[in-house]
Order: sequence, then C-alpha cells, then structure tokens
Amino acid sequence: MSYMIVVGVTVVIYAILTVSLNIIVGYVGQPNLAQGAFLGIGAYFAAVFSTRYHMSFWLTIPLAFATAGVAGLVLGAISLRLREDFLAITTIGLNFVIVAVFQYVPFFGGAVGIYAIPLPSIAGHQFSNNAFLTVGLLMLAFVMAVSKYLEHTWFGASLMAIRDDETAASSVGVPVASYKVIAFTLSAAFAGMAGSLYAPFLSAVTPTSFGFIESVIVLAMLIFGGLGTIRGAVLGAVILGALPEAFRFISNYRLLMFGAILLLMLRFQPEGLVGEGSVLVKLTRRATEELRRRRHKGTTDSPAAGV
Amino acid sequence: MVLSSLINGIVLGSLYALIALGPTLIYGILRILDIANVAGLTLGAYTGLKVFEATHSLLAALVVAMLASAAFGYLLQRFLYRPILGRGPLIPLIAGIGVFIAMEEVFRLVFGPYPLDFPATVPLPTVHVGGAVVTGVQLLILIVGIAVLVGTWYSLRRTRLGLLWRATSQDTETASAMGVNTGLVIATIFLIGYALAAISGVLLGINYNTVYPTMGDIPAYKMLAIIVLGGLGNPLGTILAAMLIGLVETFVVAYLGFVLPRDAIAFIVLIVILLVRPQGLLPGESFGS
Amino acid sequence: MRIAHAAWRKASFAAAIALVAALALVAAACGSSSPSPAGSSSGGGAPIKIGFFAPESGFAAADGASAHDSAQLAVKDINAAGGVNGRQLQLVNYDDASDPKQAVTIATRLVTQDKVTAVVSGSYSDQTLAAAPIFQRASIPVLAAYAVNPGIPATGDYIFQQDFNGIVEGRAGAVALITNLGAKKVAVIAIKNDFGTSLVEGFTQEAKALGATIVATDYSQFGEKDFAPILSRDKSKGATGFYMAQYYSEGQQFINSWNTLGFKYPLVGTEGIDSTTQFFEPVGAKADGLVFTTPFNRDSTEPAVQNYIKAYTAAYGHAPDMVGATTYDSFLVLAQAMKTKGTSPSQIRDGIAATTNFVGVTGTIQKYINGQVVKAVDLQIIKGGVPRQYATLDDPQLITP
Amino acid sequence: MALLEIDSVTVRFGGLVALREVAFDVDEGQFISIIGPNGAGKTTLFNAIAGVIKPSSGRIRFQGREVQGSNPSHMSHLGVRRTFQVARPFASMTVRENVRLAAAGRQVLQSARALGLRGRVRPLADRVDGLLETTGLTADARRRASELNIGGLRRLEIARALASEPKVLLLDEPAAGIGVDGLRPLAELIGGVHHRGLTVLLVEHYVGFALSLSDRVIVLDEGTMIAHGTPEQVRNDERVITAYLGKAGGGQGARPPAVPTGPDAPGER
Repeated sequence: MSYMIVVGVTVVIYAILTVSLNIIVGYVGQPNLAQGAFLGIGAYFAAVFSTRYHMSFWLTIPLAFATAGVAGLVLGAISLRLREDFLAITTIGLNFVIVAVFQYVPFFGGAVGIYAIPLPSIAGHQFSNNAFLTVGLLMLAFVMAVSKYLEHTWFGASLMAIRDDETAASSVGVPVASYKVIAFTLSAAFAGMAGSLYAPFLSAVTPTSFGFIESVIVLAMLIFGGLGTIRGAVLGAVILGALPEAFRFISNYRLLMFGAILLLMLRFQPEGLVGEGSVLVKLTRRATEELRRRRHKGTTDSPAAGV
Repeated sequence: MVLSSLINGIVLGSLYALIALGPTLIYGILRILDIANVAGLTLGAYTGLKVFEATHSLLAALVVAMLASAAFGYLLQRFLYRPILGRGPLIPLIAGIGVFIAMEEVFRLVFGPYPLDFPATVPLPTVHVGGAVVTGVQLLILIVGIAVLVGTWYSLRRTRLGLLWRATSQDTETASAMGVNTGLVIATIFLIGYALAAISGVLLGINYNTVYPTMGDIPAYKMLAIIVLGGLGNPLGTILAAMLIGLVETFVVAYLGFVLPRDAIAFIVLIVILLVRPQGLLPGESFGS
Repeated sequence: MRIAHAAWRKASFAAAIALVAALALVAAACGSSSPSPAGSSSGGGAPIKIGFFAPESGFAAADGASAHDSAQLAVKDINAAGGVNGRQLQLVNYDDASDPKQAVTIATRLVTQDKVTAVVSGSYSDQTLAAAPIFQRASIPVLAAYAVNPGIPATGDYIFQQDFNGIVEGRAGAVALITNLGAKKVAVIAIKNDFGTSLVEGFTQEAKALGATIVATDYSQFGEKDFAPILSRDKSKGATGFYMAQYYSEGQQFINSWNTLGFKYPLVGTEGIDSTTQFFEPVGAKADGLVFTTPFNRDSTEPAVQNYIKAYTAAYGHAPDMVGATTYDSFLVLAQAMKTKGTSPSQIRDGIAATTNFVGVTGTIQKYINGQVVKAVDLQIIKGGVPRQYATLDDPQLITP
Repeated sequence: MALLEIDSVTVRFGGLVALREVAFDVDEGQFISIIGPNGAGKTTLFNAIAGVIKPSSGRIRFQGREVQGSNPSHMSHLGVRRTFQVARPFASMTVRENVRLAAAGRQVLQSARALGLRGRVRPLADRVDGLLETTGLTADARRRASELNIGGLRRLEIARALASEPKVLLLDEPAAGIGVDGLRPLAELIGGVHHRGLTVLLVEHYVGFALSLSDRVIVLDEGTMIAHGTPEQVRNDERVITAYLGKAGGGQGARPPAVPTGPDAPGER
C-alpha cells in the first residue's frame, strides 16, 4: 500500500508538471523543453527556505511558486522572441544553464546539493506518504482547475488563437508577445509549486536531478497523453509515470520498453492517447453521439407510442 | 599557448562540424531536429570498433561503419520520420530523442555497459608547429574534416543532388510538383547524414580511445546548439558555428579555466547570439550564398 | 440538446476535479499506516532478505554493473560458506536508473513490500541520499557501498558509509603528493560534484598543513575530454605536482592530455579512477607512475582479497574494481554484524556500529564513527599498466573523519 | 480632410521600383478599388497602407496623422483593418469563437478583463450574432473554422475584420478562388457592408467584380498609377485598355478581362 502511495506521489508530481506544461505547449503551441529545470528551481528554493531559514512547508509552497514564476518571466521574456525550433533548442539550453547555476552557486549548496530537508508537518504531525499524496492531489486539482478556467476566458481563447495563427491573433488585438510570456510564467510557476512538494518528498535535491532528460520525460508524457488537453496531460503522466514501476520485473529492458512504447505511440497515434483527433476520443464521441441520438429518438417516440 | 589553443579549438571545431553537418542537411530538407543522428554516431563507433578488431584496417572500419549507420538512417526516415512529418515540429523532435535514448539502451544491452577502448594507431605523424603539437589523430580529424566539408560544399553547389537538396529544402511541395522525387532526395540525404555521423563516431572513438553506450550525450546537446547557432539548416552557418563554439570553449578553458560547464558555455553563446540575431549566424538554407 | 451537452461536459470536468480532490481526502483519511516492523527475526530457516539497488541502466550503468555483480557474488559466497547462523541470505535487487525518484519508490518497496532486514546501496549519492531517510524512519540499516556525500551518514544512526569520507581520502592524497612524492607547488583538477569537492576540501587542508602551495584549483564536468589547456595553465603557474580527483573516463582523457604534453611531474589520483575495465585496461602503461588513493589493495596478502579477485574474475571475465570491492565488503560487514549481534534490523545496526578490526576485501575496518568507516588509506602506483601496492597510510589522525 | 491620404508613395525593393509616386485620397464612406495586371504593385500598395512595409518615400496620412512605416497591429488599432488574401482562421476554434475573439477586441484582451469568462458578456454575444447574420455564417457558427470552404473562410475573414469595428476595411482579393456562383453573394455582402457607411478599399483581380462595387477605381501598371476615376471613366480609358491588352496578350476585346490571368508575381511577399 505504502509503496503504491509513493508511486502515486511521483505520478502526481509528474501530472502537475504535465498539466502546467500544457498551458504553454498545448494552449499556446510554444515548445518548452525546460519544465524539469523549473521544477528544479522550485525544489531548490523550497529546500533552501526550509533548511536554511527553517520556514514551514506551507510557506515554501507560495515561495517556490513565486521564484519559479519570476525565473520563468525573465527567461521567457528573453527566449519567447524566438520561433519554433529556435525556441525549442533555446529551452533545451536553459536546462544546462540552470543546472550549472545550481552546481556553481554556493547559495544552492554547490555540487553537494541540499540534503536533510525536514518532513513537513501538519498540526504537529510529521507528513506520512499519505499526506504527501493528499497535498499533491490538492495541488493537481488546483492546477487542473486553473487550466480549465483559463480555457473559458478571453485570455485562454487568445492563447489558442496564438497557437493557430500568430499574425491573425495579433491582428484581432491579442497582445501576442506578453501573452506568451504570461503563459510561460504561469507554466513555470506551477512547475515550481510541484518542486516545493518534490524537495521534502525526496529529502534531498542535487543539481543533476533536474536536467534535460527530466524535461524531455515531462514533454513526452504530455504528447503521449494528448497535447492541448488536460485529460491527456494527466493520463500521460499516470501511464508513463507508472510504467517504469510496472516494468520492474524486466529490469534490464525497462528503459528500452519505455522508449519503444513512446515511439510506437508517436508513430501511430501522434495526437496522443486521448488528445483531440485521437482514435480513442473519436470513438467515444461517436458512441456518445449515437447514444444521445437513440435516447432522443426514444423520448420523441414514446409519447407517440403512448397515444 | 595562443597557437596551441587555436589549433585545439580548430580540431574541436572540426569534430563538432562533422557531428552537426548531417543533422543540418536533414534539418534543411525535413525541418526536423534529428537527435537520433547521434545514435548513428554511436552505432558507427561500435561498428567501426568491431570491424577494426576483426580486420585491423581503419579504412574497412570506416566504410562498414558508414554503411551500418546509413542503413540505420534510411530505416529511420522511412519508418519513423516520414509518416509523422505533418505533425508539427515537436513530435518528430521527441521521437528523435526517444530513438536516441532507446538506442543507448540497445548499445548497453548488446555491447555491455563498460567503455571499450579503440586502440587504432593513425598512420600520420605528430607535427610540431611553432611550439604547438598536432597529434596524428588531430591531423586525421583536420584532413577528414576538410575533405568532408569541401565534399559537401561541392555536392551542394555543383552536383544534381545539391540542386535537388536546395530545391527541396526551399519548398518541398513546389519541388515535388516540378517532378523532383523528393522521397528519393530525402532518403539520400539521410544516407549521407548518417554516414557522416558514423565518420564522426569513429573519429571520436579513436581520438579519445573510448567507445561507450552514452558517448552521444554531450555531442547531441552540443550539436543542437551549433546547428541553431548556424542558422538552422545552413551548412556553412553550421561550420562557422562549430568553429566558433570549438574556439570559445578552448580559449575559455585555456585562459579562464573550467569556469563553467562546457555545455553551458555552448548554450550561453547560443542564447547571447540569438538575442542579437534571432535568426542565427547565417539564416536560410542555401550553402554559402 | 447542445446546451445540455455543454453543461454535461462542464459538469463532468468539475466531477473530475472533485474526484482528484476526493482522492486527496481518501489518501488523507487512510491515515498514517506506518510500516510494520519489517523482517522481525522469526523462523529459523527462512532466508534473510537484503535489499540492494544500483544504476543498472542509464549513464552510470558501468558502475551499476560492477556493484550488482559483486553483490550477487557476495551473497553467493556467504551462502556457500553456510550463510548466517544457518540462514541463507536472499538478495532483493532493483535498478534505480540513476533517478532519485525511483530510489524513493525502491526504498519504500524494499521496506513495505519486500520487508528486507538490511540494505546495501550500490548507487550514487543522489539516489542514496533520497533513499536513506526512508530506511532511517523504518529502522532498517543501510550500508552505502561507495556513495560519498556527507549527507548520507548524517541522515541518522541506521545509515553507514562503507567507503571513506572524502575529506579523509583528500588528506591522504595530499600526504601522497607532498610527503611521499615531494611536490611543493601543486595544482588541483577535480570533478565538479560532491565527490570532487569533498576530496578537494580534505586535500587543501592537509596540503596547507604540510607547507605546500596550491597554485590552482579547477573543477571540470562529467564528459570533459581535453585537459591539455588546464594542465598547460597550471604548469605556467609553476605547478610541480598535480592532484587529479576525476572518475575513470575523465581520468583516461586526463592521462591522454598528460602524455600529449609529455608531463613527468608527480601525479596523484583517487579511487575515482580505480576501475579495471574503464581505466587500467584502456590506459595501460601510459599512466605508469601515477599514484592513487583507494580502499582496495590488490596486492594484499589477505586471503579474503585474493579469493574475491579470483572468484570475481572467474565469474565475470575481468578483474574487479573499487566499486565492486566496497559493495562486496558491505555484505561481509552485514554478515559479520548478524553473526555477532543477531539478525533483526536493530541488532544488525548495533552489530555494524560495534564492528572493530574487521578484515574485508577493502582493508581492515577499524570501526565506524557517526556512521563513517575508519580504515587505512591504501596508496597504489601504476607499473606496467597494473596497479601495485605503494604505501599504506594509517596515521589515526589522518584517517579519522 | 480626407480620411486616408496617399501622398506620392514610392516603394523600392533593391533595384526594383514596385510603386512610383502613387497619390490619391480616400474620403469617408467611399468604396475604392485598386486594379491592375499582374505585377502592377497592387498588393505592395495594400501592404504599405496596412503598415506591413514602409514606403521608401512619400507619406500616408490617416485622419491627418502620418502613419507610414508603423506596424499592422497599430494600424488595426487605429481602425484600418485588413483581411488576408489567404484566409487565416483560428483553425481549432469554431466560427463563432473566431468572431467572438475578434469582437472582444483590444479593450478586453489587453486588460485584466481578459481573465473573465467568455460567456458572460451578453451585449458582445448579441453583436457576434449580428455579425454572423450579416456575413451569412449563422448556420456554420458551431462548426470548426477549419471545416469551412473557401467562400466560408472569406466570409469569416470579413466577419472577423468587421468585429473590431474598423473605420476603413482593406479587402485583399476576397474573390480569389471563389467560383462564379459565389461571386454574387460575396458582392452583396461587401456592398451591404459599404452601404452601412464603412469605408472600403478593395484590391481585386476580378475587374468586373471590382468595378460593379466601386465609387472610384485606381488602376496600377508596373507600379505607376495610370488611371483614376469612376468605373465608367476607367472602363473607357485608353491606357487601361492597352495595359491590359499588352499583358493579357489580346483576344479579350477592348475591355479589361474579367477573369484573372494568374497570381500576382512580384511585390507579393
């Protein structure tokens, strides 16, 4: 049970990352391969605040959110002027630059990292794995709710307009540049919030845990589930996050299986498992449509039958 | 000191140029950042090593390695990249990274986790140039590098394939409407791009006397920085960027020490230059025009 | 109908969020079902489960293989010799793929599902650091075979480090370079991680105490290939001795640059290069004259050492290295602790803590202080491409962490 | 004072002169068409007015203020709104959402109100319904923009442009690619919009289509304005006839051809 819960916490952390990454990659269509680094920024600041300044876990959550958000704002303002592939590679570069900062700046504990991060406590009780899962799920629910809310706002619609056609979006009055930066900032801030959970959950943060590969995995999860949809983001994190554990029994071929499943998905179902236009979604749509039509027929038929 | 740094920087730059040239040609034609190309590099290094161990011929090692990698590249474009081309830039990018990671695992399972040494001696002398030393391997890298670069320039500028590459890279649809067999052009570019990767792999293996499953990690990231810096899809820009990164790295280390990780140096150079020139050093896809 | 459809969709999403939140509540309600005291020493014949994890895939797979192979060999050897108090050891082995998150799930799994009695970490610091608190909380003793981060033993009284503390090894390197090899102006080129920085800290302390000048300290990254510029720079600053705290693959490139420049200065390395397949074999005689600090003395006359080398070579086709040796030793220490104090986790912990003058394959373990091993540092020198005994540093002041 | 003044505008691309000293005024409420054979510089002129390219010399005044060389979004903000020759819908949204976003406009999108829910604003919704009605898109309102045919896309393009309540509407070849059957409804739509008082500037290849709608017509040939007048004057202008005959290669009689001879070549970038 406890083991499943720990796997669950990992999965939930990934899900927060994918849902938040979806804001910039899914809604705005801007490639971002630095989500792992923003997780790292949040985790590092949470670790510093709790070990060096003995701040409560609850206080580190907004602080991690804010610091990662500020980093996202600055880095986004610099890099979002670039388009598509230039941007993709620049965000890959951000991983290396941010990891170098962790490694070289003594504030972040240098190469040794920061360890002995205390367990958070609530009402005097130290966190159990269940508590981590609870807080993680609440964070996930929050990020999902914000994403869903955004989808229904003018802001959200403008983001999707930017994704569809930047020039046309700007011609109807969307402030393209600043909206991109806002979305990037929001996405980074949520990743930072996940970091505030990551740090005490792992009890230690080290520079090399937050590199390029972590960022690739998060983006791969999002694409696997279905870019642009919250359900896809969550499902991708759940499946790919749990996969390495499911494949423990073939330990030597685990990473290979992971790669193979990802590749098969990209090759045969690039819309993702439950993204718009994926086979699964089309089938469900058709089925519900059919169901509704039948029910509709039923309701119109029945009075006639009664007469 | 200056001279030897200059030589080291140019040798390193040539290696980077060799590594990045294949992906540049592929980007030019398909607009795909082909990270899997670096799996071709490692495949070339392992194949070259195994053939060398069997035959003790460097030439045979190179030729077989090129064939093996080229075949790998052909299969990749045929069965992975081309079917997902219309899906925007992100999906092929992630697919390429997926191939790259999966292949590292394949190499580990097939050849073992331990590094293997590549004990080839290069039949070239060590040259002394005014106090600086150029080893035989470095000389080989320079010679092969120059030969490949000149060869690429010639093929792109003066041959029918070059014309087709330029036409297809500028506008695939128009080219295909004008009767260019774009499928064939793409396949050929992959064959060439992966054969180049194999050459880089063998040279890397010999130069550093080591071949291991994850030997492509650092070249992969650096290659990305270089081809973007070079203007994405511009072979001449790639060569310039490779030289720039090679020289900056070498001089930074020689005069300031290991102040920063080399990967970070490459990407900081990239970010700074992109801030000034968002289109890279040389924009466009043409070769030197 | 359409409006109804939209409303339905909105409602279903609200339901999804509510579901997530509800899951959160359920998780909270499930309460702190604290793990049951694992592996209570019942049943005379049941095997004793020892947990083990190492990076068998990913970039650190080479060290993972060395550790994993030695762990299996150790369990086989201990069982062949009759096990512990008539019970066999059973290895429960996982691959952490060099990912700290996976180390956390593995640790939880070892504690709650596999209910192991003790654990050996064959992994790097990142993973060991993340896993250690879980074992500490569950009161399961852990021996970290070769991870050197000072945070590991600091986790608590159930966590032990089998390899010497980086400060100690750094000090020993300074003695080797300055006292044994006579260098007075030295340059340091270390890897930028916890291993490199703690070695440099110890080296710098001791070198200053011995009256030497440190002309330069540089940190390189994993994958560095060209050390010639930094070596030339150090030479121009007047360095006449070099301290190289690198791992095998960077060490190999270091030696290449060293030979290209034709350097003949005293050079001292560390256990980071102590790898048969990854350093000694590819480098060969090119590194002759290099002295390095290691816990693994291949020329030891102790039968334990020679038997291990023989058995490992026979089983895996190449000679063992320092990573394998400390892993193997960790199992020997566990078995010894069980024999002296008993096979429950707390008894094993007490047994490890009470270890005195135990002869393993990495020398004689004098004792553990705050979870850190105290043992002599061995100096080996490469002659004809093979590491040979050079000296042993056992000054208590030097080797006590 | 004219609403829009084009004052001896010249545009050069390298050595090529795309526009030479073009000058004319647009009064409020007028409908002006710009026609000319391929390569005449129509699109270049359009781009100069819309702020896409900066004239090499000359001035463009809108409501008396010099605007040459500003950018498209600024021009759109001032009330000079263009449609694209290749329709650029937001493909993943429905037709209604496309129009709604455009109708929200700057005041909403560039303020904190952008974080409000889209469905909340009733007056806006009514206006969107009106626009859909005007452009004949009501039946398609819930379809995805990517599912529209080319005629539908042009209408959407116009609806989106109208949504921002522009002062001047720049229409870039709205009839291109539309079959003969679609021309009349399109002409009715554009004419209707104009009759409600909107100033319209139209670049068109279908000469007949343009002449039937316009108050005044400007004819360009090789970057020079060769005629300027009412449709009737232009129809009978000798220079216009020769210009079209010279380009089209004859066989079309004395009147300018009513069918396009192919896509415009230079000055289209």
